[in-house]
Amino acid sequence: MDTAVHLDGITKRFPGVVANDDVDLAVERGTVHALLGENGAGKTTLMNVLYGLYEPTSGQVFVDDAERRFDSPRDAIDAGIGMIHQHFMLVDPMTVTENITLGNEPKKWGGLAVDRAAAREAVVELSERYGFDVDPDARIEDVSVGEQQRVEILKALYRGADVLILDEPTAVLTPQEVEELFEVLEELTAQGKTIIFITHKLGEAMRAADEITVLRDGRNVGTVDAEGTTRENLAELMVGREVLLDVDRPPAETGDVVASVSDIVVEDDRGVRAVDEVSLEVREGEVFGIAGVDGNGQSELIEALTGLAAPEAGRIEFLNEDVTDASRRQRIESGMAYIPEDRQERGLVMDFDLVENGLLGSQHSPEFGPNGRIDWPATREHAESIIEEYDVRPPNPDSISESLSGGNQQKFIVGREFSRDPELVVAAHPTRGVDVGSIEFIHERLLELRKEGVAIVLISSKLEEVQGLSDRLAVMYEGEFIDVVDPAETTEEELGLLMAGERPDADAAQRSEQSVPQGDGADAATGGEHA
Amino acid sequence: SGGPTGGTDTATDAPETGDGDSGGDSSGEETTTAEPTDDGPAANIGMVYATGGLGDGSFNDQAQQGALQAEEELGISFNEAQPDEVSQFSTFQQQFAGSTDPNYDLVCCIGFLQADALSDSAESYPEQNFMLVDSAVDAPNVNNYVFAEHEGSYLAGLMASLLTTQEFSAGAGSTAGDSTNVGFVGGVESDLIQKFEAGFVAGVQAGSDDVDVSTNYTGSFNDPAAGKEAATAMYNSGADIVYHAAGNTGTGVFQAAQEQEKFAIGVDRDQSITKPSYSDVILGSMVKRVDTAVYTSIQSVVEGNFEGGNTSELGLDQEGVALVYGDQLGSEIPQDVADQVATAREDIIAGDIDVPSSPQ
Amino acid sequence: MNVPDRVRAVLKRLAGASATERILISTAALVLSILVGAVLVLIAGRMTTCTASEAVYYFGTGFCYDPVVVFDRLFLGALGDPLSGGWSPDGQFSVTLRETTLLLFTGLSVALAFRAGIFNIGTQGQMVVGALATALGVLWVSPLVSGVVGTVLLVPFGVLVGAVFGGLYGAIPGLLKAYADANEVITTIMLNFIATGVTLYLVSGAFKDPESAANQTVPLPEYAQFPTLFFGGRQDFSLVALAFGVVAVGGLYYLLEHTAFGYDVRTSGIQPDAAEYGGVDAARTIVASLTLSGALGGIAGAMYVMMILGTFQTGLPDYGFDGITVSILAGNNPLGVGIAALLFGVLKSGTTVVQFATDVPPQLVGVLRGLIILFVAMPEFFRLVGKRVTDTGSKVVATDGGRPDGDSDE
Amino acid sequence: MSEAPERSDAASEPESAPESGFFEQYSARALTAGVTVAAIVALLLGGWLFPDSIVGTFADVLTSENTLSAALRLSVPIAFAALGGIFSEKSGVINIGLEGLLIISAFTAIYVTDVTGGVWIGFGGGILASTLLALLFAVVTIEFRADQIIAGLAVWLIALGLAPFASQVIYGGPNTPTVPTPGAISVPVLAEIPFFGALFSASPSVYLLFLAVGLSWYVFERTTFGRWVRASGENPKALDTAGVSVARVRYAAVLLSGVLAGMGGSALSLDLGQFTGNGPTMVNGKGFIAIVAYLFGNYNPIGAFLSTMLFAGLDAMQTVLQLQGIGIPRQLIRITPFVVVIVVLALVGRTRIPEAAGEHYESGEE
Ligand SMILES: Nc1ncnc2c1ncn2[C@@H]1O[C@H](COP(=O)(O)OP(=O)(O)OP(=O)(O)O)[C@@H](O)[C@H]1O
Ligand SMILES: Nc1ncnc2c1ncn2[C@@H]1O[C@H](COP(=O)(O)OP(=O)(O)OP(=O)(O)O)[C@@H](O)[C@H]1O
Ligand SMILES: [Mg+2]
Ligand SMILES: [Mg+2]
Repeated sequence: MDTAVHLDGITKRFPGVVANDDVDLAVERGTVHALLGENGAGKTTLMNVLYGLYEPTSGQVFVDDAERRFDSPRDAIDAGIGMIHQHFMLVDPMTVTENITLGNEPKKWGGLAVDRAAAREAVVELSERYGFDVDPDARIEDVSVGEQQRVEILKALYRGADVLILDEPTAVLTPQEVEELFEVLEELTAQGKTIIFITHKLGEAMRAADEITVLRDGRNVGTVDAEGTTRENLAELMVGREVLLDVDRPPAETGDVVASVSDIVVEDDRGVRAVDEVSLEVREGEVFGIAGVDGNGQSELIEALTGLAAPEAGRIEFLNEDVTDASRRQRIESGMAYIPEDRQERGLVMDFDLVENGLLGSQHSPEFGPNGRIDWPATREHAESIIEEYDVRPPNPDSISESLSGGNQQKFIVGREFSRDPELVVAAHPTRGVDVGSIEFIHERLLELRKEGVAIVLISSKLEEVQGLSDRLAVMYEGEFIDVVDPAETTEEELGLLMAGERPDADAAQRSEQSVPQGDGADAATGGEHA
Repeated sequence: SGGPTGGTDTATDAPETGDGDSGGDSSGEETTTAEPTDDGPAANIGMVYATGGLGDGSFNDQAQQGALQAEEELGISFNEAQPDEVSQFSTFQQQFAGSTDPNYDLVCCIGFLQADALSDSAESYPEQNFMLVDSAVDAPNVNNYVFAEHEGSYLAGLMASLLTTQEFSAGAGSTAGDSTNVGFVGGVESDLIQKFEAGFVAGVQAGSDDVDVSTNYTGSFNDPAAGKEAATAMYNSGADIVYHAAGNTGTGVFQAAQEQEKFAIGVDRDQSITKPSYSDVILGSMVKRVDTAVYTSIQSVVEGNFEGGNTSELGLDQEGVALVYGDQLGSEIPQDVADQVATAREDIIAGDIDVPSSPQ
Repeated sequence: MNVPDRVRAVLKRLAGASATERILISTAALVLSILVGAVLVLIAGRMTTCTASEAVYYFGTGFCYDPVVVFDRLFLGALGDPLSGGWSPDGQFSVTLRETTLLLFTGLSVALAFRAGIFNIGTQGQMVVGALATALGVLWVSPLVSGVVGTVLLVPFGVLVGAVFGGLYGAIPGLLKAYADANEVITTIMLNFIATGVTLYLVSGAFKDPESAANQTVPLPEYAQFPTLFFGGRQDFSLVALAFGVVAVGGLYYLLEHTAFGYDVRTSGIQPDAAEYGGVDAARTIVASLTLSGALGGIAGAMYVMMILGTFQTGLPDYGFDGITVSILAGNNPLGVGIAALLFGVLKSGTTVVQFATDVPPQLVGVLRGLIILFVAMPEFFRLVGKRVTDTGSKVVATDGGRPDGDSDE
Repeated sequence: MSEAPERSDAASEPESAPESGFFEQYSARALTAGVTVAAIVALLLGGWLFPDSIVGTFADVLTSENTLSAALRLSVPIAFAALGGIFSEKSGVINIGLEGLLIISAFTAIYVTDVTGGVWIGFGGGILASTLLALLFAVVTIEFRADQIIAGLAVWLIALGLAPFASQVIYGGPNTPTVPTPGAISVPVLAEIPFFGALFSASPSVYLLFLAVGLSWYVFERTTFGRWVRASGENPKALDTAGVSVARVRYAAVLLSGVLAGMGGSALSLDLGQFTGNGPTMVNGKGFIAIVAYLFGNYNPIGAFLSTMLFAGLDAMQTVLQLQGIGIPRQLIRITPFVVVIVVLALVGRTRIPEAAGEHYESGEE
């Protein structure tokens, strides 16, 4: 076996951060090599160095045993390296063929025109060779995420890549698509290609890789054979300590219905029905969880609930009032708190400091803004108390939100929303990008609120989280609740199947239609695409 | 090639000029290159032009002409200001009036828009002499010059009317005998320009009852492209002579005439001379002797007999306005037309023809 | 064109820069523009001819124009020559203040819209509409009152009328943007043309002063104009109007920084998604800020009519466009607008002094204005220069001391 | 207007060509185009039935060959600038300095023609001046990360000052003297065709415009450069990681916008033989209208050209309508083109702009 890629002592510094610290890595030709590590461990940075996007602060890159210096991706491409980024590098309004050939278009008439026929031909030929299923003439914006990923892979192959780097390729895929991807990877290695893929999912690494390298805090903390390792072993390497994430959840004591959604239809910005007649009810002291692969309508559903999107049809009630047409502000003022999915787009004004951000949503509340004025001293105190209570670091209310790390931004948002004395909390991925300590803290606070009788709608793509926290759990697939289950009595595998759109058997469907699984012997919540 | 030339203090270089048809013969908006004599210039004159600036080939350039003539013949020196906003009129008037180095003997205010500013300035600087063109301010230190543009325009209309009803060709243009309309292109709608229009229309009607006038205002005195489109549209709809009172917008009228092989009539100056490249389509020009007004008032200052408080109305009689035939085409104008025009002129002067000064 | 996004990005960058950095950059931009302008003057001075005695000599070469004189006239002239002894308040200095007053309002108008993430190019049109409305409104009620009482009543009334009509005209692009998604850059440009056309129509027709040859309304009675205190009024400047302007600066600052509405505006200006999340009604904020922006433009029009011209006449100066440059230089900060308006007031007023006192074409000042904006737009350039300067500085220290960092005894 | 929907497809073809974004705006555009066509048909029909009515006058004006040739003449500077704007903005650099590029080239073209005596040398000179100014803009926005909108505004202001300044220095006034103009070229036979003959009897700049529109379309649809420009404006990172330098593509696109706008500006002044530099100069907002045109044309060169023709056609019509004395005050007829743009914009609403337009891109930036 020969080494396809060898990184030797790579260090990459950013101002204030050492992203990679003297990392060595050797990848054998024709194998799949997984790169494992927590958020921010430096995986992407390392691969960007290999792909010529970053110049390493120090260290060497060897490809096929020859030292290389890549000044740009072009050099890396020429050396046979292809990279599929975490965020796809595709041009949405262009076709599959145009994207695959971008930068290397076949030409005719002495370079005066793109040879479109030849380009299409090449794409068809390539996808047949590797057994890919892509439509060469479709626009990127019209095809599924899985297909976009295959386009990315084809793009690399089209450029003659021998080494393929995939950055978290499975994050956006359904379990079935993940499986398909792994089959593609097998096919590729069988044809002699070398694969490096980044993940933080232990199972995937063990399932698909031949070798696994674990990065922690920018350092290589070990390369192991996938065959001869265990999950526990990898987890410890990754985190540097033992991990246990078990939520202690007392049984719910549910009360009156706080919010209910009936037969709601929401269209996304392309006019597609993202939420198709969904109904739900959530009661005081109850956590209603919604699980699903990203992009199945969860976002649109909660946007409609929280007043950020106008539903096409259906009805939303909050505290026994019809709020279907109520403005966002009315909903905030009547006690709806919302931890948004995208904290940097929605949750915080990135250029504002924490004092100003603490006011977001309460700017018209008499507490901070009597007669339309803003009481800055009171606002500052408010921000300070959030900072203190939620351990936001640095503990400086004057710091600009942008300068905070993701986890601290999230803690601040959570603190702000919880401090509203809400009747309902809608929490979307409340712990995404947050470190373990803070995750526990946020979970505790959620459960405390639940205990105080607050109704909670929780969305998360982390199964353990929704499963661990919810009293009832709906699985959303293609805009519908495919089922509503009792999380305590459902296995991870069952949930995985549901998330992939495998409908529950007839009995279960029956059950879900009539008496819906209940958190605590309370009554109906609706599960239903049937309506 | 530029920069200072000559080695001695007295060596005066002729200012570099643009082509003759840029109108101005000055190298800058301000010229102080009068032949210096030991005791300085005969008088210092301040010129405040109308917005639109020099190089319009008509109004402002004509005013500058008077100053240049005075510079040459009377040995005065003048300084120029080209305001581009109405609110700058008073600023410049007062700058000149308040200046002590040099002390300006006369400030010439060109254009009716200066009237309001001038009534204040004249009051603020009672010792300063002013002259105003195209409007009248009632103040003891201001001499006003207004023109009977409608009278001159009447003659232009008469000529156009007579020529368009006959087969006539000269230079680059020709008229079709069967055409029954002529055109008028104005700048911005205003009483003054409507005076031109009214006279022109009256003249056209005097020539023949059957001839119509199509009118277009471009909304600007400095938009040759619009002038060209307006005139082209007129020529295309059968007009074969277009008269303009639109400042530099008129350049576009001439160009349209040349392209369509028709005729145009200039305004303010003899434009067949100031815009020689169009002399083959310019039948004549309704000149307005702003230069004379400027020159005369400067002369009165130099000679020490500026009185102020007067308003001179300059019509055909005073040669304040006139229809001059084109430099190149003039000689080809049929004699009977020229005769009729000459007769009409006499009649107007004699008061036998009453030319309306606003559209009916 | 996603101007709003653009504006947001600008604001983001500007907000990132500290106030000191902004001031440094603005100053550097000004200085650099003057240097480039000086070079331009010299080049132009080589392209014309003049007598040897009139020429100035730099670097052994003769030039017809002297940049030193030009900038001396531009700045000192605009201030009424404070160094020459004979300074009087109603000289050129009051012209400067007069221009400043107008620019305050148009600058604030643009700045407010900018803060809301809207590029209001239509301040000019809003000013024109406000000006005509003021003239007609005041003329309409002026027979009812007179004298000092008339002034006390009519001036605020005129300002109010200007504000209302300017505001209504500003609301049009606001509504079009909020409810029809029409790009405000385009609609406001078009509305400028329309304002000019319609006012010309009205003032050359129905509302024309029959006494005047110009397209203007009947002049306002003296008592319906801004009173001239201290400054003699020869240059049509009123301290009262300037005071209005200063109050507007303070007021807008307060509005933006200390009110919930201001918070809404600023939030939707830099991050509309977050604003929406925070309960800000995007459409209403757009309409409200453009209306308010238009009102400020309308007030500028009212000032023009009631302070400068005493009547409405077609062909208003470009204060609205100048407001854009004022606002950009000020980083869209109301307090900054105060300073930037004064600077551009100096430039505008100095232009006439330059024209009067030198041979240099006054359009030079227009070029300077463009250069200032260009340099303000590229803070990166100055940061780079700044960094280079400080870098070499620290290197020198290192070689001198030869000591590792942190081990210093300073 | 029941015929609108049937006709909308045909009419919207040029604009909804491969570029058009999502369905929603496609339909809005189609609707507007349909309504326009329907209105025109109704007008023509009305004019044919009642030739003496006001409708008849409109119909006359509309079908006049002169209106078409006037519209073509008026289109030239706007359409060239719009093409330039498309290149620049599609590459991700919003160029609102088009107005400035037109101004500087309009002046330089006259100046160079005046000095050299060659109209075509002047034409080249104008293009060169505009391209240099575009280069300054490119350096400032691409190299120094200046904000594109503000830098574009600066380009406009600089040119707005510089051209009259130079004219003043050189000619003593903001307006230049008159120089010779290139004569019209008439294609034999074709020029005789009723109405459409106007297309074949026009100034060389009109033919150049046809050529530029066709070439621009070709570049976007068929060449690698065109694709790179699109990618650079939609997802620069995709282009970068494909090994093409985004900065280079953007430089090329901005310079090209300088060349095209330069052709427009030179044509504008040379067709009149004079540059007038008072107030907003002879360019007088044409650069801004160009922006409207390409936005409405959805960044498609042909769409932009047709939008320009719509605007210029209205402008041509207002000139002619003034002559007809139809009872509407002239001052109001003159503003119809602007009103129509607003109405159209309100109907069509938002244009899908290139995803990355306005954003600075730094290679290797995370
Ligand atoms: N361009 C940059 N400038 C400054 N810091 C950076 C830059 N890119 C990455 N970093 C920092 O380097 C560290 C490693 O980041 P990297 O993206 O490589 O992590 P990762 O392992 O890929 O994380 P994730 O699993 O979240 O994708 C982080 O602290 C990050 O903030
Ligand atoms: N691109 C960047 N440029 C500048 N600073 C950065 C960048 N990325 C991260 N940082 C800074 O580096 C620090 C660590 O950032 P990072 O996002 O990796 O935090 P983290 O380890 O994920 O924190 P948390 O666990 O709270 O999410 C933060 O202070 C952040 O402000
Ligand atoms: Mg990563
Ligand atoms: Mg993190």
